[in-house]
Amino acid sequence: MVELVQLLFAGLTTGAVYALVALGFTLIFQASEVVNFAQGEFVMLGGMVTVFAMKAGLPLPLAALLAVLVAVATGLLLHRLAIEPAKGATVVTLIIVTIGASILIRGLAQIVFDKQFHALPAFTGDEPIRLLGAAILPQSLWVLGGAAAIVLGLWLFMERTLLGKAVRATAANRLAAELVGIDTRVVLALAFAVSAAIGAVGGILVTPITLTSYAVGTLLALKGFAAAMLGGIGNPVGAVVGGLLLGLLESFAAGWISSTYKDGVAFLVILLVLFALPQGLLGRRAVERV
Amino acid sequence: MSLLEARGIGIAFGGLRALDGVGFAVDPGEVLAIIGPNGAGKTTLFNVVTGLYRAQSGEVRLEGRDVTGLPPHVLAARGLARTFQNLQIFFRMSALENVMVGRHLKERRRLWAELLGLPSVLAENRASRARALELLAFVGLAERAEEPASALPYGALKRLEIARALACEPKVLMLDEPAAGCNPVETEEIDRLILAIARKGTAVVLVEHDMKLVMRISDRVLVLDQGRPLAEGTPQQVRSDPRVIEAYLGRLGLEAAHAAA
Amino acid sequence: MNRRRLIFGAATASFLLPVAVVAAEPIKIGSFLSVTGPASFLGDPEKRTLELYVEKINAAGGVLGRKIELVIYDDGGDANNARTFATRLVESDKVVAVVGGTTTATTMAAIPVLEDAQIPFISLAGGIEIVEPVKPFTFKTPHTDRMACEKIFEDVKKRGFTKVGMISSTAGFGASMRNQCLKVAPERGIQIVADERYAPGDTDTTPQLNKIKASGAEVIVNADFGQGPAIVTRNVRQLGLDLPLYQSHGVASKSFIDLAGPAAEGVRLPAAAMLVAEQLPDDDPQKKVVLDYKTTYESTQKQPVSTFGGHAYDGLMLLVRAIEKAGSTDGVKIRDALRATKGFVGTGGVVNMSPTDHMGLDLSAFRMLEIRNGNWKLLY
Amino acid sequence: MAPGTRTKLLVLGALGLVLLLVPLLLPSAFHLRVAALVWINAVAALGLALLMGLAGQVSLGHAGFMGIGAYATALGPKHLGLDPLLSMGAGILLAGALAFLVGRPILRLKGHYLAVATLGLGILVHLVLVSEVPTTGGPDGIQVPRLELFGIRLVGPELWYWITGITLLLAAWLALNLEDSSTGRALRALHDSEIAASVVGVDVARAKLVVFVIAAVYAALAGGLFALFNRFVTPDVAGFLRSIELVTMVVIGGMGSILGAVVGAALLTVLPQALTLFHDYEHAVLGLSIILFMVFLRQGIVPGLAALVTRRRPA
Repeated sequence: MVELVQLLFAGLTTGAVYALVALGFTLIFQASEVVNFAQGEFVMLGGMVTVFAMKAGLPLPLAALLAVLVAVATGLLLHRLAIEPAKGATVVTLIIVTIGASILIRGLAQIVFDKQFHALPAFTGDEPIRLLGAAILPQSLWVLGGAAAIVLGLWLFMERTLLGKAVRATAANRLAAELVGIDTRVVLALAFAVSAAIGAVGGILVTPITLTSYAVGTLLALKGFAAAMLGGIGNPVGAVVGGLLLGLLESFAAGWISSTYKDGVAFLVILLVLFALPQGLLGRRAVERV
Repeated sequence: MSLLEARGIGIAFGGLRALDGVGFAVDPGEVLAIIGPNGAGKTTLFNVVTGLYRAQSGEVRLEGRDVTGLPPHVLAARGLARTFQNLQIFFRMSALENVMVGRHLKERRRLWAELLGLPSVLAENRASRARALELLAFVGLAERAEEPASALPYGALKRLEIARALACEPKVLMLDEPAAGCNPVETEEIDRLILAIARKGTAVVLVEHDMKLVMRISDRVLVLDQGRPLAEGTPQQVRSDPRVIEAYLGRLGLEAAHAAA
Repeated sequence: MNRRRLIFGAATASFLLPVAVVAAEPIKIGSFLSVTGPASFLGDPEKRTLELYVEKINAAGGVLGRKIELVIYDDGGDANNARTFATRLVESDKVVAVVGGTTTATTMAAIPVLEDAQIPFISLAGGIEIVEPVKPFTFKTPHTDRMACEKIFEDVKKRGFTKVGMISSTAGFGASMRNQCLKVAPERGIQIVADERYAPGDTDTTPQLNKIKASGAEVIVNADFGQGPAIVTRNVRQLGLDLPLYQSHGVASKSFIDLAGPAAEGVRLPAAAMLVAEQLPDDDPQKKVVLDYKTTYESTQKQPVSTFGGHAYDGLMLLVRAIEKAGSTDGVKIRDALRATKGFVGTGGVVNMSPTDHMGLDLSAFRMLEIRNGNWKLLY
Repeated sequence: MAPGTRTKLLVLGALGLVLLLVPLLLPSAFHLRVAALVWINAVAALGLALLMGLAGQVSLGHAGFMGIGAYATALGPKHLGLDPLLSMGAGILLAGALAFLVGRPILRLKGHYLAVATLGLGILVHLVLVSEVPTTGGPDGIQVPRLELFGIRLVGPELWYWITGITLLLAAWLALNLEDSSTGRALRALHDSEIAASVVGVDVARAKLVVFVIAAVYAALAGGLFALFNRFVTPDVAGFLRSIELVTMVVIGGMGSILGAVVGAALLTVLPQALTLFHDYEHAVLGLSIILFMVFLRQGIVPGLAALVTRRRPA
């Protein structure tokens, strides 16, 4: 029982980060069908900028705000300077552009920051909380709570605001959205900005637990992508479910099956899920119209 | 025994019955038209018969053999070819290559020979090419053979699909709205093509909205309404069937009368 | 040769090329390092050290009256790149010797190229296979992973424990050390009761540690460098495991203590003397060398010193000494001089090489440290 | 467009010419090594170009097949005492068999789902290579014995330059032939419309499987060549980053263009060597270059330049 709770929280904490990255993927995918492989770099920027801003003397809240702004600016620049000029290119071409962007951002980060690992102090102390015998870090609760708040905020934005509805309309049918007067360019820019912000917040929340360095983005992009596909891309709920599930899979596979092959177990499950449900767990099943 | 026979086809999408107890039969050289208002289930029927959708009830027989639920490529091998209402063109290929793909089943595909580019493969390429050129000439696209399909106008693409389907040398050709979006000249062209195809002994099943075309070339007409068969018979019989007039032709017949006047 | 011809010759030479340059054509030393990628944690300080000390040596007049020209390539941690760069160093840059190879994999990939070209190569990686069996032109400066295992197990036994739970990264360093530890454990009377692993970049190891806890282990040994050990250390404390925790020489940099925070208290590890330079007794032969390097590095680079940079320092100094002793830049002569190294005091220990020992360090080069009050404490 | 016999000869002629010229212009062992790496990468990229460019199916795990080829070549002699060349053949068969076995279920997936499934496949292969240390040597890599043919040791960059170059030429020839065949047309057809291809009789599942197996075989061949040439392999050869690199080669060179795959492989292999000039900035410049190439030549280098030339000179 103790072990179960421990594994559960380990999986959920890791999974929450995957979920946030997957959510970032989903937003940009909805607006453009592009899988943005630079998504992990936003998480990296969130953590690294906060670390260096704090070193420069800023208090945590200000440093975090600055980090989110830097990530959003990076996201907007990525859209304006790389995605927008390649407008009309195939989806695969745009994906390669985002891969190039991720190499570029990482390349700049290693110069602007450094190549060391860095930590942030936990927001509310390091003393583990005992829950049913398991030891939970307070920061894990920050991560879970923060992720939940982001998901809720995003849901409210999508459902309750005009801009959010424009994003959803664009996702449903870009041409139709354009016909009713939605500037899909703005929607896409917005998607990049929001994705970047979500990634950065995730990076800030999780750095006290996981540490950060200029190179953490690649692996997160990979895992986040897998999580988004497991949940069914294009579905924000799917992204969250996929992310949490991937985290849990890794944790329980490490605890119960084999720590060496835990990533293998996770991907094996993803393969099996896709064989059974080719659109992911919650993806839209499209009937091909001819 | 008819060449192609569908009986009691029923299919539902999420509770919505798209087809219910529909059937038809067609013989070599015969032209069967399937008509009905939008949403009557015409294209769905095509998709079931050609293996794209799996029906929940009913059966399809080709030359007396049960072919229900067989995948499209197997049905193609048995002699069933079709075109699409919304074009399905290979846009990355030339017009000629589009038709050459239609020769797929007639080509002997031995991967090793193909990889090595053996003379037999080259000879086969030449043969497919020659046959495709003939077909393009038949549909009036000979001069545009080498153009990329993406450069052809809509009407030409409709005929390109017919040529591609004919390249399979089908026993039954199923045409889904071959004249949709075509101008009167193009429509007449397609009219001529269909009759020529039928004369060679191919059974033709077509879905069409252009009533003039239907009345002119069909041997028999099947009328669907809301997924159910409404009437079947010669163009004359259907035209004078009171149910059809009431449910369907009444409105259209009036329009036709206006157009004729 | 009569005097006139000599003058004529000199005049011609000075016409074609400035005399000074002819006389002091620089000595080219090559390097390939994992400056980026997963091992950048090691490669970065190595690069900084090489650049820093080549500059210092040149400012002091160079070697054999010639300046050193350093050619460094970043292999990104990829063995294939390392081999390509090794070829480039040999073929295009025509270096006389190579100091580099951050990881065992990059080193092993480059060895055949450098051996074929008879270019002396001093590796900065830990793997024992680099010098065992001995290859004619290949040397290394760091202690081997096996020595780290032996040192740790020695201490474990001293404390009266025998049951060890291993937790290691699947990446190069961790995997290599894990293998060595599994190998030497029986010889040292140690029983490995758990053998858990995690992937590089993993951010939570509590599932693995839970299994170790259940295995009845008396101590935990973690083999990895970079981010992993800090996470393992924090997780151990998070779970409240009161088992002694050993880290490896892979964490031998102050940043580990910063990253692991208070959880690092009481962690023990084998490491080179550098981390405890100030605590060394004054009669320790290494004290001066280690203090000098530490102050030089920290004052110029504005970051805490690590033993990894020290490996590069030792490699460069060994090479410079050998070139001076050989009085030549001929590969075979440098190699012979390297092999004859005796009593060289480096940051890693006192080096005594021989034709059968191309590393020249023994277990005494490792010190056992414990982290106390956020700092290293020299135990013995 | 299918290559006619003339285009075919043109492509092969151009490749052959480059093959002859490189050793004359850049004779050093370093340059020949880089060139040989280009040819090896090009073989793998070529297979992927058939899968992606011709059939429109993406694979983010293609390096996994390279890894199988490379490690079979390394492990056969070590553990089974097999001849390296024989082991390489076995590795190619193994990769083909694996592709055949997993191909059907995987290729039912479309687009990004296919991408993540192939990604998982590649990661599983990489994981085995990294983890099974007693067999594979783990992350520190493994030595590959020298290749001997009839008692002659095949060593030296020049020899390997020719072995890899001629292999590439053959691989390109086979690929060009395939493009211009019934199967090739079927693949290009299903790229545009699987439904239309199936109703003219193309067994879409089988056609995809065929090209997937071919692509796997090409990758394994490249991996085997790499192992023999390099005489040392690490699991990096099968890593996720290598897979991404292969895809980038295909896209940057121009999807669906045989020559494009070679140009893409050349660019991404040579660029890092050239970028050492920028020292600390090399990664930033590499990323920037990829973005610029894709923005300005969005169809890829070869088709993009071809379009520029034809626009200048209206036919």
